[in-house]
Amino acid sequence: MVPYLFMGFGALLVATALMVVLHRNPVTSALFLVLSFCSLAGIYLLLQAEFLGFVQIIVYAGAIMVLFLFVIMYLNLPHDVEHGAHIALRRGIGWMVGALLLLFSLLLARRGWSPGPEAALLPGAEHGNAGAIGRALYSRYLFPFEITSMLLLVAMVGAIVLTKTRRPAGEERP
Amino acid sequence: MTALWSNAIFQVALWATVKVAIILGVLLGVVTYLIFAERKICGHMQARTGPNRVGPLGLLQTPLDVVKLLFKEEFIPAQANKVVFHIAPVLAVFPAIVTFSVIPLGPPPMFVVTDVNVGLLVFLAMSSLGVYAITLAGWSSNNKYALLGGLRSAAQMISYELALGLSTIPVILRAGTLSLVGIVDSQAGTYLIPGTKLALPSWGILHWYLVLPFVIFLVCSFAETNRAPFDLPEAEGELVAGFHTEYSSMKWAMFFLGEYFNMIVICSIMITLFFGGWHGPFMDVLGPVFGPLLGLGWFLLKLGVFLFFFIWVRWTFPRLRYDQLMNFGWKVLLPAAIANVLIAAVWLYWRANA
Amino acid sequence: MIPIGWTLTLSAVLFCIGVAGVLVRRNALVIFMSIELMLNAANLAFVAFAHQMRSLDGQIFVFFVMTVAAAEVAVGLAIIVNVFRLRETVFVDEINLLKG
Amino acid sequence: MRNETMTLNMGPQHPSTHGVLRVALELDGETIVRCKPVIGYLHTGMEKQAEYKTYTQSIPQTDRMDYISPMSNNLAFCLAVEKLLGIEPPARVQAIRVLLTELTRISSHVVWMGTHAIDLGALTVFWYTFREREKILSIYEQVSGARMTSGYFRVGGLAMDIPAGLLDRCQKFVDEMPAHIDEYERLLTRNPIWLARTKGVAVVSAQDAIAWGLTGPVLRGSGVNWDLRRNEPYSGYETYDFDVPLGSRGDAYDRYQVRVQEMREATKIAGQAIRRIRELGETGPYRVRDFKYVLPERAEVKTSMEALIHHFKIVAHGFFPPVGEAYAAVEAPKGELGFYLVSDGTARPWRMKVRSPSFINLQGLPVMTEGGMLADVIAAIGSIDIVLGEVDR
Repeated sequence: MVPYLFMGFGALLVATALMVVLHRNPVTSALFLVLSFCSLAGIYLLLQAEFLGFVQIIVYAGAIMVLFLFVIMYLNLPHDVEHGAHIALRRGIGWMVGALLLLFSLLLARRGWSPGPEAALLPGAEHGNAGAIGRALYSRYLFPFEITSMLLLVAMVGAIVLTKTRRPAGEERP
Repeated sequence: MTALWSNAIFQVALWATVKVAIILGVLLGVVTYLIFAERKICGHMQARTGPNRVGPLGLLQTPLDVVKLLFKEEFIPAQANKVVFHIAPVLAVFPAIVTFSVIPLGPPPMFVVTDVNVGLLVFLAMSSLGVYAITLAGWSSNNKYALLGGLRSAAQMISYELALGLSTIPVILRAGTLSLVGIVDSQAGTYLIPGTKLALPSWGILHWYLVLPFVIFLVCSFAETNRAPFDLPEAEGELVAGFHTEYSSMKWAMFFLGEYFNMIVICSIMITLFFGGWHGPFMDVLGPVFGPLLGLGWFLLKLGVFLFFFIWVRWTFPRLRYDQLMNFGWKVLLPAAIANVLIAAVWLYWRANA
Repeated sequence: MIPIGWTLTLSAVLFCIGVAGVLVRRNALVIFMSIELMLNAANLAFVAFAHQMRSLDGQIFVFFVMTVAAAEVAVGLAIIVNVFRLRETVFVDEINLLKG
Repeated sequence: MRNETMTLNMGPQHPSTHGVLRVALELDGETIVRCKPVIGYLHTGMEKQAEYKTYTQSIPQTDRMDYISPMSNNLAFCLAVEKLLGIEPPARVQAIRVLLTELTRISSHVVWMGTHAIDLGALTVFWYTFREREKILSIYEQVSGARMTSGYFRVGGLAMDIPAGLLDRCQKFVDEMPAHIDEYERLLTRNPIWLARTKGVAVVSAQDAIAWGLTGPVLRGSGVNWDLRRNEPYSGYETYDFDVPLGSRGDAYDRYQVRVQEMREATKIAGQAIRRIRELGETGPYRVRDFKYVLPERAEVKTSMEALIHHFKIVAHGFFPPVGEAYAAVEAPKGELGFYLVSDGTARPWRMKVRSPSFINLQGLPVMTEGGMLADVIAAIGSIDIVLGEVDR
């Protein structure tokens, strides 16, 4: 059952990821990206990472991609119009680089991997791994965790400063 | 053949399918009559009677409205993005229905489709997907009113989701689990008010540090379901019909259905988190068969009360303005929710160690 | 049980699609989305290894990557919006001057 | 920098423009940069048509201008013609006119209140206010036979005497109305969302209001103490006891308050008018006895040869006012409603010009909305209280 589901999600993931790159309308690209994130969440579920699976949907599909869509709609972008020799050349090079990279990584993947130290179960699997992740985050990874909160704060301030339209002094938003 | 029947996975899948089918069927019926109830209640609030012509007491009004909508002509704007235009109404209904799979409608295992150990996250994930329906509907219609409605809703739902998510954290802290079944279990039984002999049901709302989260959750749930006083995405006074201006026939009805599905879902979650879910008195008296049924009954009763409250509010309040709505969400609800998380965490820690 | 080779292969394919997207597309927003694809490919590998090693550390890394991605998207989109206001385009070929 | 404004056409088909008003808006996000009302979608040419009708024939036309308050329109027109003719109707007629126009004021204000509340999302007020409007429409029906387009006033008096039992009915309404106004106020006046939506919204200063010629509750909401009923009394208003409610900040909420208080004052005036009519007789003279301009009564036509001739002449040709011009204005529910008539001595006016309050008040819309939010346009249009029939005439 699980391998079939994995194959299904994997095929969906690859297909939608390809559509993200291939489709000319940025809104459609973004929608396919949402779909691919959702199938990725499915794969996380199969890999016993329920917490990450749903956080993936909440963060990526619920927040990041909505932001993307918001920006695309706000800018009201036209379709990509792609023509001209140098674009064709670059596109060819792009696909070739991608294909070479794929070949290389597949060769690496064929080498077979040692399974690593065996444990019967993922820690905390019986109660769901949210608790286990939380404990790890607040103990071993506390410092990085706090750093990311700083990062988010900086990003938030940065985004606001960047997009704030300058108004003449003294004029306030009604 | 017998091997298939005794296969554990197959049995789980079979039962899940049966439950899903029952819930879907019941839900559609409930929504139909929820619309009827809304029209009746608002009628009586407005010094009139509401639908009373079709069928006895007007009971056939909404089913026949559905039939009418099915047969109405569908209009698709020429410049619309056809594919997205078709997908958006589906997205309006789908997340709400998915959420139902994790809500404990009665005592498990009978009345729960599946007990996911991150059930609350499922709800949050699905409610965050709900934004797409409205945003995409607004964008794909190629209509300025619809676009404004879509953009408004994207901003509104993202903003209020933060406070919504934060307001559930004290509940999680108290229950110690993300599973909705677990959260309901943590509200079983009664507790004595310290210093008195008065016993109260151990419902979330009856703990002082969960009152503010409940209020925040309630306010945010109005925003999440896009109902008055937060119905800005479809504010008919300003944006004609907002994001569904260009929709007609059954596609329009899907948005309508979605709104009511969402209303039922969010009320169910509210009951689950703060009002003890299916817990209620007299359940242990009735024995193993009728007890759980009574639990379902309690759940439905609470649901009815909340749905009535939603309808009541809608027909009473004016609509907020967009900037006021955003200010309220970011400058009032969000800080209050954060402060409350801290207070609840400190209190629970202190009580656990005291 | 899913063999780790499958997951890693999937991750590699996803990453390469992302790379190709960055190289092929001219729309800065789509390039951004392709970068997200690559990040997610890395995430998938992390989760796969966490599953294989029976350890949560990989999942925690994914958590951090998501945070970084969120921060990156917020700032990145703000920059794109600013560039668009200035140049009325988001095509990277046309944004090749340092001068605004 | 790129010009990031977006043009939004609000109307002419839009639920909140109270008819077929079109507002061309230039938006920066949701902030209004420029607001331009575009009118003319309901143009009926009433002013021009009046040149081809006898004076009496124009009365039904005036009903259709501000169709929410027909009696006030009739009164303004009749006053203008009476001024032209130099006649004044008897005191009893004036009291009846005052009673009916004050009821009209209430009717207009309840319609305004219901629709304004609907625009701002409070859907229920509408049903309560229309309950009372219904009662007033029934009173119209009782006096004139029509509910909306009453056409009850005539030059020199009324079309017919008030029917028996009308005064009791009006008295009952006047007695009940204050409680109903309390009921509306309970839904809105202290509602925080209503305050947020109307306080400080669509502000127009007293100077601006005067400069743009705004009248009625819009002017008084800005704190300018001007009411034609008191400043230039007509129909004996100087003998009634009433207050003129005033606002101070000139925002939508002040205009709301002014109208609510005006409803209470109108109820008061209507009560006084009923008492006065009772004193002057529940039946009695309802027209000027001047057969040159006003139809004689039916009974007289059947007994007096002279009356029959006058009746025939007025019905066949209309009456012939002296050469000259006259302007008469009333304080209609929406503001100063004036009729300017020029007579060349024939049975038809040479020119008729209407100074309609909705049209003039609509000019204030850009002042009120520019710099505000999109949603404030709705609040502004609602708080001006326009009727497109009157804007376009």
